[in-house]
Amino acid sequence: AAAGTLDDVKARGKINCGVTEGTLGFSSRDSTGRHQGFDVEFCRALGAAIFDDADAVEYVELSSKNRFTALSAGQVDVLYRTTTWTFSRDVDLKTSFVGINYYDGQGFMVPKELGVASAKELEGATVCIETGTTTELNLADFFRANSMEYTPLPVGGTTEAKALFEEGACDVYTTDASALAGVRASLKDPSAYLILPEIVSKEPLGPTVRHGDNEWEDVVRWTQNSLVAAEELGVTSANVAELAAGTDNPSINRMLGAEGNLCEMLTLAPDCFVKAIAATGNYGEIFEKTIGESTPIGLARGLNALWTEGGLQYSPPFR
Amino acid sequence: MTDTATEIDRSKMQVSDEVAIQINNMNKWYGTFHVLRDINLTVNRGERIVIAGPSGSGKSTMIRCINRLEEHQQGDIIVDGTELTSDLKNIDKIRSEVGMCFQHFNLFPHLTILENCTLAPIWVRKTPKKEAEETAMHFLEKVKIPDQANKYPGQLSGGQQQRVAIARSLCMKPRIMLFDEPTSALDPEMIKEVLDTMIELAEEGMTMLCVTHEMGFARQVANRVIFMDQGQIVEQNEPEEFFNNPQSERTKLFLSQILGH
Amino acid sequence: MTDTATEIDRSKMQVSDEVAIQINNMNKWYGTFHVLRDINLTVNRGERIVIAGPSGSGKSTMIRCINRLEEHQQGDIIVDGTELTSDLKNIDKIRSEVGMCFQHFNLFPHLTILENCTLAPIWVRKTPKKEAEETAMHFLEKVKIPDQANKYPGQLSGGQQQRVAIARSLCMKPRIMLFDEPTSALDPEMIKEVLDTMIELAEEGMTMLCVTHEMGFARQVANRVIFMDQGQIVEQNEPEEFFNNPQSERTKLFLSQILGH
Amino acid sequence: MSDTVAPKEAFRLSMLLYDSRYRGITIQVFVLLLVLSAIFWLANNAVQNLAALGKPLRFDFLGQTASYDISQRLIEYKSTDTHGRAVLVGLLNTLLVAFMGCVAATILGVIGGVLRLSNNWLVSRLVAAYVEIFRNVPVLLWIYVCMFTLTAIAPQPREFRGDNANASMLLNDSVAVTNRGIYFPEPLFSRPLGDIDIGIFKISIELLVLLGVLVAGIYAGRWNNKRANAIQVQTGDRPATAIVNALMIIVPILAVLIALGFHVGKPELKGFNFKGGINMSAPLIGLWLGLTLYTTTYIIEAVRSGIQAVSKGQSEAAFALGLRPGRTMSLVILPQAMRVIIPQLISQYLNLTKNSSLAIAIGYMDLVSTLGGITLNQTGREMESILMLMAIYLAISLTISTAMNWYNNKVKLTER
Amino acid sequence: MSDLSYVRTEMLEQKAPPASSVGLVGWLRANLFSSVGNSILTVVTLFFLLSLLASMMPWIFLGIWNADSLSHCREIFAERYGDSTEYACWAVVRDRWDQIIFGYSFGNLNEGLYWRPLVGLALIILALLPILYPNVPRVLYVATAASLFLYPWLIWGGSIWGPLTIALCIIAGVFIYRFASRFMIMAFAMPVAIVGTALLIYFAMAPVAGALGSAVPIELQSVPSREISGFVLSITIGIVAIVASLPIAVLLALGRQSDLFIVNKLSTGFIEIIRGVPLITLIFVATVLMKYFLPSSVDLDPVLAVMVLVTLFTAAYIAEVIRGGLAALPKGQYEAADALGLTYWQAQRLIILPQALKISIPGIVSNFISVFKDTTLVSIVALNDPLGISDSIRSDSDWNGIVWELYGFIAIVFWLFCFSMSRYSLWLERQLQTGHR
Ligand SMILES: Nc1ncnc2c1ncn2[C@@H]1O[C@H](COP(=O)(O)OP(=O)(O)OP(=O)(O)O)[C@@H](O)[C@H]1O
Ligand SMILES: Nc1ncnc2c1ncn2[C@@H]1O[C@H](COP(=O)(O)OP(=O)(O)OP(=O)(O)O)[C@@H](O)[C@H]1O
Ligand SMILES: [Mg+2]
Ligand SMILES: [Mg+2]
Repeated sequence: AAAGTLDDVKARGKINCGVTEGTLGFSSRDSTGRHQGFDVEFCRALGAAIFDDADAVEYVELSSKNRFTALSAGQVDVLYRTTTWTFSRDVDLKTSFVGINYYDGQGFMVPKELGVASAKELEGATVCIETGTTTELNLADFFRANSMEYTPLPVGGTTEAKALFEEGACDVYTTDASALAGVRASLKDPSAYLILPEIVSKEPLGPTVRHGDNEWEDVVRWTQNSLVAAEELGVTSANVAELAAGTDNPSINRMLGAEGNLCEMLTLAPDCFVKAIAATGNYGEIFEKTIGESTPIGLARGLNALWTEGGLQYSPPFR
Repeated sequence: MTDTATEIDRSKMQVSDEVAIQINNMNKWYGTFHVLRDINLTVNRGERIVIAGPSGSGKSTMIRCINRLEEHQQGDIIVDGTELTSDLKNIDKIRSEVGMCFQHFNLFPHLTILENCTLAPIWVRKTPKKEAEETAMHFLEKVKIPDQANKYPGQLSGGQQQRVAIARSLCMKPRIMLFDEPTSALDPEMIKEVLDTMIELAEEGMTMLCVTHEMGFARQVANRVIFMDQGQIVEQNEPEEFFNNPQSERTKLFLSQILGH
Repeated sequence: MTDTATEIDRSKMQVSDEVAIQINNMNKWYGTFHVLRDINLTVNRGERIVIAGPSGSGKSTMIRCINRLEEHQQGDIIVDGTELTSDLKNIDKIRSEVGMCFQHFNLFPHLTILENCTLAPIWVRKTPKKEAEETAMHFLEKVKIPDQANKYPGQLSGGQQQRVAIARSLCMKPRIMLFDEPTSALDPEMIKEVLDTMIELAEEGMTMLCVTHEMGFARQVANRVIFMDQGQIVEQNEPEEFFNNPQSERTKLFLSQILGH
Repeated sequence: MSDTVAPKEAFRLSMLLYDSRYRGITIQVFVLLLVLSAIFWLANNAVQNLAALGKPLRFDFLGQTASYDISQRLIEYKSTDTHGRAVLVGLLNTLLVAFMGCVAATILGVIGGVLRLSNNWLVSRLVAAYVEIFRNVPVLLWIYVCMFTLTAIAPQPREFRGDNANASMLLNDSVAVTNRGIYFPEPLFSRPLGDIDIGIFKISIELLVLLGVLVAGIYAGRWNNKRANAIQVQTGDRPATAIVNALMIIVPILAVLIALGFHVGKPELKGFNFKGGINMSAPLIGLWLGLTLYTTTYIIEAVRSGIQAVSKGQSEAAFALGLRPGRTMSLVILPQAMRVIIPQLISQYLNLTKNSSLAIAIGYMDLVSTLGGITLNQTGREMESILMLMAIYLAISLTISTAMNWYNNKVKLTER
Repeated sequence: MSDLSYVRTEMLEQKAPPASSVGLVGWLRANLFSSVGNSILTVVTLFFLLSLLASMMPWIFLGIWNADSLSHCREIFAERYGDSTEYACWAVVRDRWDQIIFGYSFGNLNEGLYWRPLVGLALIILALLPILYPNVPRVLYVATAASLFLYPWLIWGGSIWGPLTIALCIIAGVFIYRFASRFMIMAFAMPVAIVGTALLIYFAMAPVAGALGSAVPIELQSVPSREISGFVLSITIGIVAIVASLPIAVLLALGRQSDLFIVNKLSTGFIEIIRGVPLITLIFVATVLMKYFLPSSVDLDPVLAVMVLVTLFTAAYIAEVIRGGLAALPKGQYEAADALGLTYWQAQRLIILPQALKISIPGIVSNFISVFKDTTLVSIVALNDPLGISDSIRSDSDWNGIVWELYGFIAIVFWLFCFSMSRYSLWLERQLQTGHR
């Protein structure tokens, strides 16, 4: 179903949302088996926007290997799966990236014991990587550019990679810096490991949909933008209901449907963004409750702070 | 060799003029091996024919051609007025007219005796089950083992199994019965009980073609003995003549072997 | 049961005074089952002994002890002056002096008849192959199947196989032959050909211990019949005496069963 | 022979159904149509779906740059090589682990099978327990367990470092067992002969020379055995051949090695890892062990059933003829048991080769991990990749099973 | 030579064997120390065994069952044993056994649904009884037929009328077949009946089931396929694969035995291709390619797709088992059926297959064992079989770092299933060998 995904979704009554099999903070199952995490919240926002029900989402766990096939084969409607936006993926794989919900970069983690302070000192090291990701390619590029030798140890998933790293089967663990922090937090003795300062790549992570379905693209894109815009405008899950009734700020009014009919242009209910924000909170709230500094993952906003605060998160205007 | 002591009533065993089986110039090859050569045979209704001959002479092949277990390549076989061609309807018709008993009984081991006997009537003749069972019991009584009806073939002796096989064929009410060495896989004690059954059948006027080396049986019930060798009918005659006064050298040799044995 | 018609020349069959096998107070248990009890037996060179007895009486076990296919636990077995202990050298020596034929022939199916016969001479006696083959052909002629030398055992009839088995043993030029029911797995027609071979062997003065129920054979060639029951030797005597005038109750009972049969 | 010809019957349409000569054809045509239309339907869907995605079936991705690295490899490869070459590396890795697995499982299986039949109660029970434990748990689990046992128990390279290191190398400092793999010394030649480049990969001439000498030595050994046989035929005594044979193989090889200036390059700890020497990576070892331990159980059963299929009478007859147990085994029991064992053995080789595809679970870069993993993922050509993957495995399987049929036929012929 | 004659006057009684050959001593001598080599072997083995046990036993038996997380476990170890040696932290099994066995579907996500897979399994066992044991009442065949529809209902949930309507459609299909076979031969009646049934299901099922459902609503909470996980997933895939593959396998086996050239080659080709490729590639086909081969409107469920491919895989293997069974039947059975005038399909159904299938049961059981073990491969494509679940347990911060305890528990459960089934198949084989025939 290349076109008409939105109709399919509405007919089905559920969104099929592709997530990772388990990346702490972004998407993992809690002890009762429910999905939770940063990416999951965005799926929930979509559910709320379309169906007024944040739980109208089926989570499809995908490995990095089968994610694009699952998407292009229509098994999922949207991929919120820490997927890096690259040229070839956007163009050659016939998928479309509709935004960036997390600005990331590839980093390295090593045991402190090794006495390594920079990635440039990793000549001859064994590196654990998850196969099927851009990290594999960045890694090859980085070491080639610095004419260093290394031994890749490709691993199927984070859990195994972590176990191997802990047992010392590899010297270095590399993945997106965000995940790195999560992994480090979950090691037996986090203080014994060091995340090296180099970020060797740009890893803009964002939702992916099938190429050529503009209506659906718009829904995903603007639902995500509404969360960022909400933070910019000070709309939170706590006050959204109140603000939706109407405020002095026309931007807020337009977005929350008090003025104009933006949601209807997306063929959704007039208060679609209100529902989304109410269900998950704005971008900042999502960040804080899933991966922020108060969580075990403990990520700082960094690049993902709002543009007004020196970060890169920026929503095009709702107008 | 068991000689049956039963006194039989030859007067009952009439041969009518009607033709039951007509074989004209039949030839058959296995690959390039010419196994049946120019067979001509007319069997009248009610006739009881014994076929003898050395091993490999084509006796089994001939009678297996009659109900199309083997296909002949040349010549005609006409059974009960129906020509045996590759037309499946004719084959089906002939097979339900002709019953056959094998050397190794070939009962179905996973079915009871009764089920063995009712299977074909129910599925081929579409007889209601109840009726089929009644018929089956009737024939099982005839072969004198009604009490075994609910046992499985593996629980019966060889002679009993062969009698069940005969009953099974009879349940299809065939007009012609073929026997391919029905007693040669049996222990001597059991041969008699099977032969008795066959004699009884003969008395009732069944048309029978029987490959056998039981010469006592041949003398007693056959009205013709056919001797085959190398795929051809070498000699045929009434039993008395055949045994006492064989014409061909081969027949003499064969008889000397088989009777001396 | 086949009675051999061959007239044999008893004068040739001499028994010397030399002792071939001496068994003293031999006892054997399988677990706690006392299978051989106090066996005492002296066999002179040239003697032909037939061992009879009901099934399970320990006949096979006894003769298998003689070439250490079974181990005895008490008592002595002395074969040709060599005592059978667990010393491997003695065992090897005795085994190459003693030939054995089994009920089920036990030919090696992956080897031709000739290879079956030359295997042991070549590998145990270190005979040159050519010589071994000549010997083998000689013994195959003796058992009257030289023309089968290049066939495989599976292509031979039971009787032929048993004769090959005898030839195979003879190729090792044993001074003593043991037979364990050599004819009991054979069809009646084949029994005679094997017994004939054994009689010929006996005529040549081979020391033989033979477990068999062929009483015709016993009468004809044995100079002693041993009757075993419950693991013990119950009676022994010359054949005529043994058959005509058995002493013990058990022997009488056994004979009545076996001869009446 | 009669020369009458049956009159030609006119053909009627109903004969298609009710004539045994034609009915077979009718049914076959019908079935063929059914199957073809099903295949056409599937293929048509695939073509349309792929066209809709703009991914028509093309194999040119194999020529694109792979840009990923593979550490365990038999031939030269770097990340700038093509996907095609990466696939070749993967294929060779598959064959490598399959070969190693088959050899190890056969050796262990034969030993295990013999021990299983041993009259030592403890040993035979232990082998039985091993068989029951290992074959009733999924092989994937064993592969994980082997991999993690290795990484958890073997020392890390850094533990070899320092004056009072926790771990030390084996065999006179030439073999290092670490949790990243095992490092063996590599053969080096101070007077090398160079390589032959045959396009896809290079073959070292030293290796060819050594191989040639080895083959020559084996042939010489065969000739020697023949001579011994001839002597045995004539005199009955067989001259001892083992030592001469061994010398005929070893001496020339030693001579060539000395001529080429052979020495070993020992692995040394440099930086993070051992350098130099031949490296067998941890995933390779883990996969190899897992597959071997699992497949061995089946081979043990094959050997056991093969030997037990030979009746007890056979060994008794051999004993009665004076053959010793060893000879009995080699001349009587084994030749017969082999006919039962070999077909089972080969089907286990097939299974092991197919199971080696589980490499993907622990990061051994075999065919599935390269072609069906990274290449598929980076290029997005799933249809092409997976079809190729299946075709290659099919070719391997068919080769092995053809060999098996050939063997079965050969054995059948000699039987009767 | 009357010195030869000898008569025993008194029979000897059984005597006890010498002490060295019976009892414990005798046993030890015979089984462990019968020769020098054997004694050495015994000692070496014993040493190996004891050292193996010595290294594993403390880890297993000093482990603890009561803790909330791995770090809690470690605290307890430190407190109890002082040193830094680690023992098993079995608490993870206690904490998460329900997820591993029942998956998320019947454990945490839907509280109190354990009974559904349990009843399903019991139903399957009940259904197998008449097939596996010859002597139980024939009435149980009804259970066999019913469980075919009830098991999926118990696992997937939803309205009972769905499966029941399918059952009705299939019964209708049988009647279509009966009717059609009056006019045409089996080879055509069969496809006609199948197409008819498919059409019935396609058109009639939704309205009929809907109507019945609204009239008499009997519903179970529905469980989406991708939430089915844990051993329930493995067992479900295994059972579906075996049950669904049987008819296909029978057709393939008959095809491969057939004289019809094209039919024979098609069946052979299919069987050889499937047997020639690893299962994992077929699972890739299911999760990656299958979608391409279907019209773009079909919404393919990955679990169902995997089941379809595993079924085809199993069918190829079982076809070979059944072919063995067919080949083992004496030719006389076919001839007797022919001579009685039975048609090809009647003969197959009434005479040949019942016997061939019976001989094949042990082979089918061992195939079931391998399929069941092979279901672990689905973890590679991110389905949550027990191994997949163990991964997500290990990625949870509580149990991060746990390896052996989970693998050990999963291995034991697999072992129990497979071992008991393989024993059963051995028993069955012996039963078939000695059974009266
Ligand atoms: N299917 C076959 N293919 C090839 N040759 C066959 C086949 N069946 C039988 N033959 C050959 O045809 C010849 C006749 O066989 P047939 O079984 O009719 O002989 P028979 O007279 O019944 O012998 P017997 O008394 O041994 O049963 C034999 O030489 C046999 O080898
Ligand atoms: N390996 C064994 N283990 C235990 N008991 C055995 C063994 N072999 C034989 N027996 C028992 O020893 C007894 C004697 O057996 P043996 O074979 O010597 O008898 P037999 O006189 O040769 O009988 P047959 O005439 O049946 O061959 C029998 O009761 C038998 O059950
Ligand atoms: Mg015949
Ligand atoms: Mg005996």
